[in-house]
Amino acid sequence: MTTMTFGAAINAGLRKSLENDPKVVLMGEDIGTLGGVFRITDGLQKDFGKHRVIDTPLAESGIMGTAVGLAYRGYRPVVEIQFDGFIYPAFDQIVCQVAKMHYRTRGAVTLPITIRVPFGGGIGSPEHHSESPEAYFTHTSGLRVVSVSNPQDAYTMVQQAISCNDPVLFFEPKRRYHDKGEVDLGIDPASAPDMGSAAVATPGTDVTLVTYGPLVKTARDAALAAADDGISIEVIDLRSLSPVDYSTVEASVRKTGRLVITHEAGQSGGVGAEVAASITERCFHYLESAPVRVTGFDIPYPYSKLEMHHLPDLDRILDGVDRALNRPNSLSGLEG
Amino acid sequence: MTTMTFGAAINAGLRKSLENDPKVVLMGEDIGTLGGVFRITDGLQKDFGKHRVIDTPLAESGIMGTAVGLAYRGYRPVVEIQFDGFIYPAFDQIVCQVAKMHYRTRGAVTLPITIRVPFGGGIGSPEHHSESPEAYFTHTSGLRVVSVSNPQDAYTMVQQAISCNDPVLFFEPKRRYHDKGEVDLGIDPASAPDMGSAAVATPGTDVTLVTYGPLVKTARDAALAAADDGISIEVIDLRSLSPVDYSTVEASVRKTGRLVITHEAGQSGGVGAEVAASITERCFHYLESAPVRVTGFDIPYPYSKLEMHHLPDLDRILDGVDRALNRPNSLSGLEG
Amino acid sequence: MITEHKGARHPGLVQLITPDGERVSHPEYDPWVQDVGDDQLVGLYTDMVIVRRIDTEATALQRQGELALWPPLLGQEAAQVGSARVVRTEDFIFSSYRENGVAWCRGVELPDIIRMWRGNAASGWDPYTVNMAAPQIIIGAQTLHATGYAMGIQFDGADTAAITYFGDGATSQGDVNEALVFAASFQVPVVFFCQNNHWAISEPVALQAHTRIADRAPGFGIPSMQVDGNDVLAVMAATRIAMDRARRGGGPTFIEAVTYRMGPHTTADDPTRYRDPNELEDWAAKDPLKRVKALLERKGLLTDQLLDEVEGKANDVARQLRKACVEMPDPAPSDVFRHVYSTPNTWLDRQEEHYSRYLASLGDPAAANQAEGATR
Amino acid sequence: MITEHKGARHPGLVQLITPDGERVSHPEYDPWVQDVGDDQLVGLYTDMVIVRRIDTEATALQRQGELALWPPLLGQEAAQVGSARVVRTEDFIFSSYRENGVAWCRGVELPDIIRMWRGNAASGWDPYTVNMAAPQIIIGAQTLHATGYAMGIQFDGADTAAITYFGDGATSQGDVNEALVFAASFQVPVVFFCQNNHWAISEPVALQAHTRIADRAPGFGIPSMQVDGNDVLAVMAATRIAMDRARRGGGPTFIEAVTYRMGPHTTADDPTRYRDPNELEDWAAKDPLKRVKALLERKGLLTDQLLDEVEGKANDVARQLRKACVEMPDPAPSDVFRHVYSTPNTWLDRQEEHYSRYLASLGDPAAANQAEGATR
Ligand SMILES: Cc1ncc(C[n+]2csc(CCOP(=O)(O)OP(=O)(O)O)c2C)c(N)n1
Ligand SMILES: Cc1ncc(C[n+]2csc(CCOP(=O)(O)OP(=O)(O)O)c2C)c(N)n1
Ligand SMILES: [Mg+2]
Ligand SMILES: [Mg+2]
Repeated sequence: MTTMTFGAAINAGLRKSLENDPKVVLMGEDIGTLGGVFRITDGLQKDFGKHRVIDTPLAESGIMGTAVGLAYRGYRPVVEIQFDGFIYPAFDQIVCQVAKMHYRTRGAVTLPITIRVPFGGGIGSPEHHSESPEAYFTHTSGLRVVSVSNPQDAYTMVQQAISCNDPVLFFEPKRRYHDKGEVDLGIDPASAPDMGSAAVATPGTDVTLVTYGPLVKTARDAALAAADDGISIEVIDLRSLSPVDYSTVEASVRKTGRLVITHEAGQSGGVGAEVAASITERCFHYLESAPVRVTGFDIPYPYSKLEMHHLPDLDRILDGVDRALNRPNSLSGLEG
Repeated sequence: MTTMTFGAAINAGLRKSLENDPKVVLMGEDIGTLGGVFRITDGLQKDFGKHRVIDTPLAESGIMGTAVGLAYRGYRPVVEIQFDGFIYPAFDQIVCQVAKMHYRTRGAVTLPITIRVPFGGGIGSPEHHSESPEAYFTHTSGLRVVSVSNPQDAYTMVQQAISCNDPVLFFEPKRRYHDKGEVDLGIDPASAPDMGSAAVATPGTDVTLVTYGPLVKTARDAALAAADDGISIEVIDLRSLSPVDYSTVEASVRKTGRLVITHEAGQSGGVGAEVAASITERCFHYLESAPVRVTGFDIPYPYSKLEMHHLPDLDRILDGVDRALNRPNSLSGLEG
Repeated sequence: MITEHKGARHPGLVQLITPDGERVSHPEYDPWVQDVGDDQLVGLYTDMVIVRRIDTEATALQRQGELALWPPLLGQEAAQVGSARVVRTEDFIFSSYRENGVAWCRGVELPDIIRMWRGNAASGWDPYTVNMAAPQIIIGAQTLHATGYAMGIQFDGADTAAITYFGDGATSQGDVNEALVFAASFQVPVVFFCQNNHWAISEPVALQAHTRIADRAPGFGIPSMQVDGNDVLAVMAATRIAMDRARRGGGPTFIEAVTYRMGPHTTADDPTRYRDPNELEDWAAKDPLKRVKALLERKGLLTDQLLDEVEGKANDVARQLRKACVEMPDPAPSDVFRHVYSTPNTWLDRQEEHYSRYLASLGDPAAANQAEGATR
Repeated sequence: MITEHKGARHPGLVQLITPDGERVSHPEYDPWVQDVGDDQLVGLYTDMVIVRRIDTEATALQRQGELALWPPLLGQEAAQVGSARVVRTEDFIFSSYRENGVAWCRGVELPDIIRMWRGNAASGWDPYTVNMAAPQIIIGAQTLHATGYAMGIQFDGADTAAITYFGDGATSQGDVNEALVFAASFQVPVVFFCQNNHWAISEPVALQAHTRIADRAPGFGIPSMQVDGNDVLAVMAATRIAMDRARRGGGPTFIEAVTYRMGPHTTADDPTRYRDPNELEDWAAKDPLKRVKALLERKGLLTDQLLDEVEGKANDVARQLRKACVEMPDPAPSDVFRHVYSTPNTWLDRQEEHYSRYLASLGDPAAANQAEGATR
């Protein structure tokens, strides 16, 4: 076990992938000499060369489209989107090409492309630097979508994503890049839990709290705090957002009968809507209260002086937990 | 009352808007001389000139971005996206500019842009011509999203959308363009039911069937068929997908206790997920069974020889209704 | 007066065969086609006749309800055959939807040419068996794929090249311009082959480009050529020059092949709504097939025997095409779930299971079997 | 040898003041600045000093935690002041995030210049009060807005123009190229002003453009100029030529102002990781401020009094800026819900109501009041 930051763990995972497979190439803006604006690719161009770690022109559709071409030729491109808000110029290439090529060609062409996206808020940035666009991609068939919440998963899952033959959106919670954790660098990604599986991050019995990415830490803190009040929260880290590992979530909800989902993205049509709808479908008779969503508001991501109001925090999550438990909460007395 | 096709009704609505407001301009590919590939803008360039009905270069981001500029200058652009699958190159301009400009400028700049999208399947077209991308936009704050299901609404709501100061995604069910209906051309859009409101398309008491756009007709047919079996379906035409008029849906579900949602888009993260989650939140204690979703599969839209398997039809909808009513259905005996 | 850089000088359209079939010499382009002897000329002619025959047959099949749609290439035979015939087997092609003539030259099987147009698949062939990607419907997207593929060629140190086909309308798309940026920056072996057929559905080329399309690329640092796209030899020469430069590490080249879409955009289109019939007449006089036929005639090669032979071949192909079309088996319902992912997917597996139960509940025996069997 | 169209000839960089401050004559550009007398020269110098002072102060404020971020324009003062000073009040500007010098010339209030960088708003000013759009962070997007706005000018028959600022990196984006297509096709009154400051964060301009950036536009049929962007007079002349052409119905023009980003990309950047210090030194010798100062000196205008006066003005501006910054009131929590829509929205109203109840439940009295009052 090595103690390392989240960012360093991804760097180590990328390095492993570059070492293990000569077909792995990294592409993106400023990822070479600079090592990326978050330094996630620090040192990799120096060690692997300009053909393995490619500084590209400033054009996201261009990056994604050439990644498709490279994959057509047998490469495994790992694309870095500099910030979440800059993925949209590449949306057409992702939705119409990356997601559909395998279906289009009846399996003849695989596009093992990994798209790394530093996402989410909490770092005091201006517009377009704090978005949570994951639901656009979970609604896009042909893509797999994962999000990591801790250094160990970051290290392991980035390697699993790169070796997956399907395209993977890999969402990295940028505000956790400096968080430290224990990482087993010797782990074999092939024998580690699959990136498609959810994990019980904190076991509990009274209420199921589902989340992913940056809020896993917040949710676990909430569980700790709730324990003081005698409430036992089971925190589930989804890890995979498409497909969601419903068997793990179902098992928990059948036990607790209560479900809270929290994410930074806006509520309408977010991942929480899908989880709430699917779990209601699958566990209707086990549910003792309506699934509760504690999410960002349905607003453009706000300027930084207001972001703490937008982002679910420990207190808002616990308020949602109270709602699920029919305990006094901020909406007590409101009908519906 | 005049009998006219769906397409002719939109044409008439556009004509009215062009007549009433000199700032209204239509933009798109092939909308001028040709009158659009669906002939929705037929004759308008001839009558209003090349500065009011603009054939643009073949570049969707360019169309959307210049529409933003025109709106900045006080115009009301009405953009035609030729087919649903071609909206993605404009996604960045829609999500980052059209949706956010009002928020960005604290209300100083309004962008009254209407984006017309012929959407959905059922016309035997090749790839990219039959998509249902509405959920991408209902998950995007700052946009309003509507979908029309009949010629009268098409005529009225297109005018309401154009006069709305917020940007509106206007989804037109292309496979219904040739359907005929009665249209009151003398109606004043300002006094007609607001495009934000849902409509009870068929009243009923046993189960609420929520849909929009192309499937409203199918849902109403299903209600007719179910009536023969003594089942009373209340069909709700959402009309507005963002925001959803939940008061109308809630009132119905409180009465019926059962909810089925149907749309062509894939299930995961579709509009149905949001409606199911929100109605469960608001009506948990009224629900006698889990909300049921009858939707397209989570696949790229299939080639035309298979599209009838992908698209919900009358029988699949009735099977879903049976599920909601706990009557024998295709999933009977399956747990969960 | 302010002297400014207002546009590029250009040597003008390259032509090696006049509309009347006269072989005109061009010192710079001639060497690239000097190996094209009588046999090859006859071969090109044969290809062009067959390609036009495929087009006619497919159009008829569409009219008869056997194809859902068809994008005719009438008028563009020289541009497609001339270029495709000099692309080597190891090179890779990224085309749009109209390059059925290219597909023919590439050796794509007849049923595969029409598979997607019948609605039986989203694309027709396995790209790796013919080194030609699945046709692209999103305008311009494939130019980036070709550029990325060429980056791969460069990394591999291979002496092959990629070539991408797109239309005049496509030049307005951001993707095409980004492809030029990437290709120029990385100096990769890719050839941009633009068929300027004067129309993007109903929009004339003047709406897309304020100057010659061939002028675009030099502004990105990419050399370009403008050739008569109805002249099969000029197209061959230009394509060879470009492919040769690419293979030798000389970087990208842009070719504008000036041609004309003599038919509708697709079988769903009605060009009488927007096109001056005189314009069509002018271009009919420059028909690429007529032209090579006239050349053969001047050379004394256009015997009755040849005409019969070629017609016979074309008719055979048409017959095979029709047969392949009407006999093509329908896909199975469960195909709707195939190939979305290459790895198992729990969401989709569940939907497939539910759907096969649903079909079974309708009393479909095939589906009933499926519902009981494995789901993948 | 094949004669091909390999790239455009160009007259080279336009310069009216040498790095040593010598005024060199240029028969074609001189007339456009012949009205610039001593007073105006002093005015330009003053603007440039102030703009640099704003930049320094804002950088300091960021270091002190008063601003979240700041994008320095150090080195680009001539490009920004020279161009902005000849844009008329009725013209409209669409810029990126680095044009704080342009904003200053436009009369944007000091607090409004820093509002968004402090995190107090998503943008600083009401675009219509200064005819300058909200700064654009999405690279290149604003070039299309300017083009669309110019379409509107054309429809209105007005004799004004739009101008858009963007960087060298931005030229790689599809949007910028599509803007060139639209501007050329419709021949609208828009000026593309590219500040080639040699860097896009850590990427040198050579990665974005294989040839001169000024060569790009002619390929789209748009005339272009390349000017020394550190020469305030050359920039003025070129911008006047372009704006004048636009206003007179002559269509779009592209200007490449060759300059250099002497600071980091933003205060969050560390250029020592990627930039050769010698390069910075070379450019320091061509500093735009030094240059105009040297010109003033040669003209005998650079008196101690002037220096004091200008320094005094700049210090005043800096003081005001600092005061405006530290005293800027924080937004109210409920502002998070404002201006998403201009019409009432049931979803959002509900979220606002719930959130104010939530805040009230935490015991926040302001919020409690709000929870009881109206929601909008
Ligand atoms: C992104 C996108 N937008 C719009 C369309 C609809 N469309 C299909 S073909 C076409 C015209 C293409 O013209 P051009 O590039 O000249 O090719 P041609 O059809 O002439 O071969 C258009 C607008 C599309 N397929 N993709
Ligand atoms: C679409 C998009 N992609 C990436 C970024 C991140 N980014 C911000 S500034 C910048 C470099 C811009 O370079 P240039 O256009 O030369 O302008 P400069 O910063 O030099 O003024 C990048 C990559 C962005 N803001 N928008
Ligand atoms: Mg064309
Ligand atoms: Mg720059």
